[in-house]
Amino acid sequence: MRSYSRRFLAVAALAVLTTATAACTTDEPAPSAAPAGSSGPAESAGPGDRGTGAQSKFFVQADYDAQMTMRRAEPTGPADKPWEQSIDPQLIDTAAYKKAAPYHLCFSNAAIDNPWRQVGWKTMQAEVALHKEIERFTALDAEGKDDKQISDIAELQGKGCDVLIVSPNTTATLTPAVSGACPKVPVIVFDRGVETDCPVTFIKPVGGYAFGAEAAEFLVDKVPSGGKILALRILPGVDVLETRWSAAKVAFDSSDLDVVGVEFTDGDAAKTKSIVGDYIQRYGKIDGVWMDSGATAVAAVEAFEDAGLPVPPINGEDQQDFLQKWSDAKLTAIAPTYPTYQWRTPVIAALKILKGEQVPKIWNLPQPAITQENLATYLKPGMPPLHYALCGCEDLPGYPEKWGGTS
Amino acid sequence: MTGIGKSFLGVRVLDGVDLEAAAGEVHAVVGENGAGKSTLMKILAGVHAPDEGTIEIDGRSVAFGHPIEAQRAGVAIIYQELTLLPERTVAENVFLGREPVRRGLVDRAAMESATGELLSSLGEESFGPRDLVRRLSVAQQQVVEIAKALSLNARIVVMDEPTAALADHEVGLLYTLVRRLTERGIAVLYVSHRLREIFDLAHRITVLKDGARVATAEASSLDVATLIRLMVGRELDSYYPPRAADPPGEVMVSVRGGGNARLRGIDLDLRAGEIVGVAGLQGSGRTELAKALFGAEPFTTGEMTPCRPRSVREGIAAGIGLVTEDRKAEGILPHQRVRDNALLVARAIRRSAGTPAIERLLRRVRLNPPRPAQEIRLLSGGNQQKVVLAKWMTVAPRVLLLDEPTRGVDVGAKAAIHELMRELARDGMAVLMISSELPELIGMSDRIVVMRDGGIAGELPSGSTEESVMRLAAAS
Amino acid sequence: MRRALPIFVVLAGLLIAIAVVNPYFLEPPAFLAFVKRAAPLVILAAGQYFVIVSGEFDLSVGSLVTAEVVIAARLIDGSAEATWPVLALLLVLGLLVGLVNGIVTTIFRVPSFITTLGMLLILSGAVFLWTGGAPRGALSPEFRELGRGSLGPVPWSVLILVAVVAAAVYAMRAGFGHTLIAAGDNDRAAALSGVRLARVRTAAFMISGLSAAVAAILLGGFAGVSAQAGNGLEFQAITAVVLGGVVLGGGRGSVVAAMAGAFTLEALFTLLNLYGISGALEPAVQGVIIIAAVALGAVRFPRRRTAAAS
Amino acid sequence: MTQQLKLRRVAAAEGSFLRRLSADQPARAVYLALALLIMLGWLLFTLDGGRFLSQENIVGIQQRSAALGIVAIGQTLVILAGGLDLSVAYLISLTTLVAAEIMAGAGANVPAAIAAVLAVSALVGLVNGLIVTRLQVHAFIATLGTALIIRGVLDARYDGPAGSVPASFRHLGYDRIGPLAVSALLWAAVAVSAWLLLSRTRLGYRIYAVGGNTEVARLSGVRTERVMIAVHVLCSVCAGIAGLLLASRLGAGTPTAGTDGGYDLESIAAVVLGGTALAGGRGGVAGTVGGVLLLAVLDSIFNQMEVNSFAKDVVRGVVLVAALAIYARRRRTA
Repeated sequence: MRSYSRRFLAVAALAVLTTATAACTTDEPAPSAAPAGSSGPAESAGPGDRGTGAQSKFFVQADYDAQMTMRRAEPTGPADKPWEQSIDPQLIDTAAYKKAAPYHLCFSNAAIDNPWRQVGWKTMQAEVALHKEIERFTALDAEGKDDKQISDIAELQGKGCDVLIVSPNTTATLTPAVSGACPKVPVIVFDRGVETDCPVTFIKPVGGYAFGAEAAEFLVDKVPSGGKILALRILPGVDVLETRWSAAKVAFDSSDLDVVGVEFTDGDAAKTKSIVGDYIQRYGKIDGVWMDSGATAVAAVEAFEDAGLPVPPINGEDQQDFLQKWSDAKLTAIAPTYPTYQWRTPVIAALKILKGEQVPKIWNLPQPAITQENLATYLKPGMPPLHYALCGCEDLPGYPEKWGGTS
Repeated sequence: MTGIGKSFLGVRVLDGVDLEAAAGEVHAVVGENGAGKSTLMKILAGVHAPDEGTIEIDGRSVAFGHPIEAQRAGVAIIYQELTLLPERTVAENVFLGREPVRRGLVDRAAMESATGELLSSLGEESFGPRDLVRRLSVAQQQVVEIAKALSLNARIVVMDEPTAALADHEVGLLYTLVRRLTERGIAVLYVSHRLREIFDLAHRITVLKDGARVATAEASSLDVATLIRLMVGRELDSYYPPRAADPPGEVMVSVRGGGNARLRGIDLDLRAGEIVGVAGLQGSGRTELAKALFGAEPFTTGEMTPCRPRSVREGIAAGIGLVTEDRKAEGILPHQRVRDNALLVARAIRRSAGTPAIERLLRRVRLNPPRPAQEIRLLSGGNQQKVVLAKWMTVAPRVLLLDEPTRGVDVGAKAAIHELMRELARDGMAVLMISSELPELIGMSDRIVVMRDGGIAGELPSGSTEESVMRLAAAS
Repeated sequence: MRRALPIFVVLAGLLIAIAVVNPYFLEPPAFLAFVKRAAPLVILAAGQYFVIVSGEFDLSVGSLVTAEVVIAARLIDGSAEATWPVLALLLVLGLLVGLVNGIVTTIFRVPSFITTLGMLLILSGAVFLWTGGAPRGALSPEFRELGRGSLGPVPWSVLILVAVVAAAVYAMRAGFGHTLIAAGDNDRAAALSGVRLARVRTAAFMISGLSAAVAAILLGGFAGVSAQAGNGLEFQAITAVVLGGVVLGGGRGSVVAAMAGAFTLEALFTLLNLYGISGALEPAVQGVIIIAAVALGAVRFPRRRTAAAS
Repeated sequence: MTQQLKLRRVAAAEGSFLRRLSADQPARAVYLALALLIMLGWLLFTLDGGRFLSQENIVGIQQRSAALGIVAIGQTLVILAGGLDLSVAYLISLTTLVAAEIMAGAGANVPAAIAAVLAVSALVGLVNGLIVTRLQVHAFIATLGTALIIRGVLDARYDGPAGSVPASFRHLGYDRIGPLAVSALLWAAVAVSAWLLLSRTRLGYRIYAVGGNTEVARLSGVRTERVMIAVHVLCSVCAGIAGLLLASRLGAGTPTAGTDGGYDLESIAAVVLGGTALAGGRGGVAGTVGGVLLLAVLDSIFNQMEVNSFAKDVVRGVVLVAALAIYARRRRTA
């Protein structure tokens, strides 16, 4: 037995040596170029760190300012198709990528593990189905794992894709993988960004600061001065959510509202309801609720209902259950959005690139808010509770059944 | 060992015990269960640390914090229960904790050849150092256990009931072995309940009672009766209770041509009021017979009246109860109270017995003291066995199968169990008793069924000699 | 009972600590709100207790809770008439999942840790496969009433909890409970005494499944449809049971103590929240307390090797 | 009877190398299943117009399985000794951060970072081991507790990806030598070391003994507590190595690297899939390697077929339970 194992070890060592001399190659991406459009982190948190605590280290003043401008800007493009619109586009030439149909599109998806991504993913598939010139569409789901997405992107490069669409799971960690893919295939990034400008285009709505500011400004406007505000966040440390809160913090700090608490809900409806219940008990009355995402907004509303209190001004998101509640209970509310129609845009962008048409280097999509005035146009009866109204999917084949609704 | 004292959970188990053993001597340690024999041996082996007292080897004082330290000081111990790993090979078990290494790696070859030598020195040829222990019989495993103790080259070998799992003819082999050890100048400390072995082997005998030493004497200066009096503290007038005068009654269970994977052609009748003894070597099918009658490992062929149970529950429904051989693994629920242990069968078949009934029952099985709220693991082996008997009496079986009912049970409890068996038979129960202890079989049984190779080799009337039983059991 | 005592002392201590910070806490409305909030976890802990005391694990309860809520929403779809039949269906489904867990564990001899881990994966996958990735439909107000509403001043969930406590205590006092503990303490001895191991253990899994269904009804009622209603509940339930002094591996511990463990865990969360140790350090404090509680239990009751000297 | 025994002994001697390698039968079963799955994969890829044996796919399988593989080796050691480690996922997150922050983008800091990761993980393992042995807390609860404590530290200290890994260290995660990924070679090195440990060292023998029966091991003179502490330290160190590998892949440390990967339960699943008994004392690393590869090939097929993640979970659950049911059956009939 010992001679056996010795021989085995010798053979193994030999094998390693021969392969070592064969070829040393790396699949590691080339060093990335300079990070795209962001300056250093903010120096200080601004005046008055009251109940809101210190400013997030994710807060970047220049980005904040840019988004505040974009919020008010008029987008270019067809008004009835916001997913084709863009704000302040810096068009770039794509003739180098021009290619004859049919096309093979590839997509590395971060995950489909929440309703927002589900709605978006269905919308993207329906968009792909619209275009005859797309012969193949290969999509890999990284299941929320950075490491798997890195492997997925590498694997897709071996599948003969004409365009690679990436929705990164994490900005920083996917950057090397994306920059590695850039030289081999035109890359489109959407939703979260990467720290390189090598992709042909980066598609995103205006952004988190706009979302957070929209809701906070609404509360500043509606809640009487000195009113008690409860801020509910899902969890710390997620860049897109941190920007929402940091913009809201700026708004609250410069107002005379009293932020009595900032709590994390884990996106859990039961926990949200309990937290709101605790605050009602402790303060007797809460005058406004700010939320960094709409997933648990209905639970927060119900906490007031169950306590027998009127629901104060509150923000949610464009989720069906919140819009329904808003309409039924006649809330004073606003729903900033992070539109799911952005999932249509990468496919459209991919075709433009392959046809040699110009696309914006950074494709800023408009990010409308649902207000009392336009609530009726966005509330679509028959859609499931966690559907997102700004899917831009109403004109797509298979609506509403494919999105779980009934006509 | 001088002035050894030890308490568990506030209970004084050993109190100022002295013990000495000379080179080349077999020194027997006897006493009832709970007398502290095993604890004393475990202190010597480094399993427990003594609360007080000293241990000296060759005049040097030692203190063991862990079994490995005792091993290094030359103390080896063969435990009452097998301490082998079934998933590992014989060699790996023998050298467990002391594997030979060469250049940092375990030297398998050295280990296996040393084990092979040990086995052949023990005259063992039926298996080798590379066989998995899981595939060996109990007797073969006992040999591995002994090989393991020998491999230590110990100067003191402790044997804690080494024959508990051995059949009588295998005990003979052990005797040879013990004598070989003493010839090499090794001191043997021999713990056993079997008084015959003690008189066969021991040069000196130390008697423990209730954690204290009662006496140490030359074996030749003692006889059985004196020894029992020292252990129990009273004279046991007769070793076995008298047989019933009445002839056996109706047939309670009858098997014709019963067989399964381990048994063949079993013809057997059990009658009300009789105690049937079952003799046979280890592996002859004694335990399998009991389990088949009970339905735990059912007969697959043959007739059985009133019915052939296919499961434990059918066996219980047919009025059959089984007290298993391995009390710890198959008999008790260690962390449950005495009361819940006693009620287990009744509850399992949804027959409830009230509290007064349980207390009466515990008194009837002579549980002493009858404390139903105590966790059973805190009781002595004898008292545990009495609770197991009570467990079956709650459902009043017609037939009670007892597999080694007095193994690991002290002399006093043993007598109590024997009395109880007689009493049950007198009340009309059919009792079947498996035992490796021939005097017990002969003393208790109305007739003795001898098993061999999964079949019944023959039947002997009461009053047969040990020789006639052995002849039937060992004939080939 | 002497095993169970420490957890009640800890629970009382925590409740007093909460009351010191928030004097209203011990007044009926606030205390009932606390009990109402704790009810789902307490019910899950009770179900998990049956499985653990029989010597097994049930890791599938968290995803079963999620699955039940999602299924309820899709089947009820806001309709009042569908509510009661679907409620019945949910209970049956809980029992059924327990039955499968039990059969795979007892008949096919797969370790329950793995059986229920597989069930966790299967349930969470299958239910979203069925609904197309995200919950659809809606719960009816009638369904929500059980988790949200109350009978006079007493929430329905508190009443349901009381019923569950009573049923659990009864089951453990009855012959079933004793045979279950016997199976956990020494399964061979139990089998040879006529205990049908496969049957009692499967029953324990079914009770756990049923308790998950009840917890799902309360959670869904309390907070509405969510794709993550049951996230992490399996570990919380096991933690609660162990906190109550129940020994992993089976055979020891009481169901009342297990439920007290769940209350303790919930009181701990509330206290940490009140003292502002929310978010970041909460898990760390929780971890330390769990280890400490179990360690203290182990020290108080030494392992079996020091017992029964012969 | 004797004749049979002798025959078996001869057979055992001849098959001894394989027997040592696999330690028992389920390992063979998992490789058989792996071979069948590879054939199935090849067939499905071909029907789907892809190439199963393409460079990308083979390297992809290695890259996807290396980190899990390394953790699973550590988990094997703990499970063989009769324990369990639920803290590996959070520990991996922690070690990616420790690595990336100490490296801070500079190649010169790599040795210090590696040393720090190994020290941190060994410390966590030591704490796990001490809680299990000294405080006598069941490994399930002990490691769940330390997992929560590490999570608290992560939540309190980190808001997202931090630190940066220098280009030189990224070779570990991205380079390949011909068709072999460096990460897979690292995994192989860990696996071979663990195999040597288990089959050729005293500690290895004692791991099996403690997992087989702690009391027997103790009575035989094994210091069981030291063995238990050693396996926990080794398991945590494996998690630390996996953390280094992930840091190299991700280019930074992230507080979610371990939990997103589900390394705690998935590593346990891979170990039992490889035929190691959850109760300890039986099995080995060869089976675990097979189990991890099985999961990776399954993933690769899922990718090619674009199976959605919910269906994947269902299939994984069924495979896991079915495999264990088959092992249990084989063991009973054997």
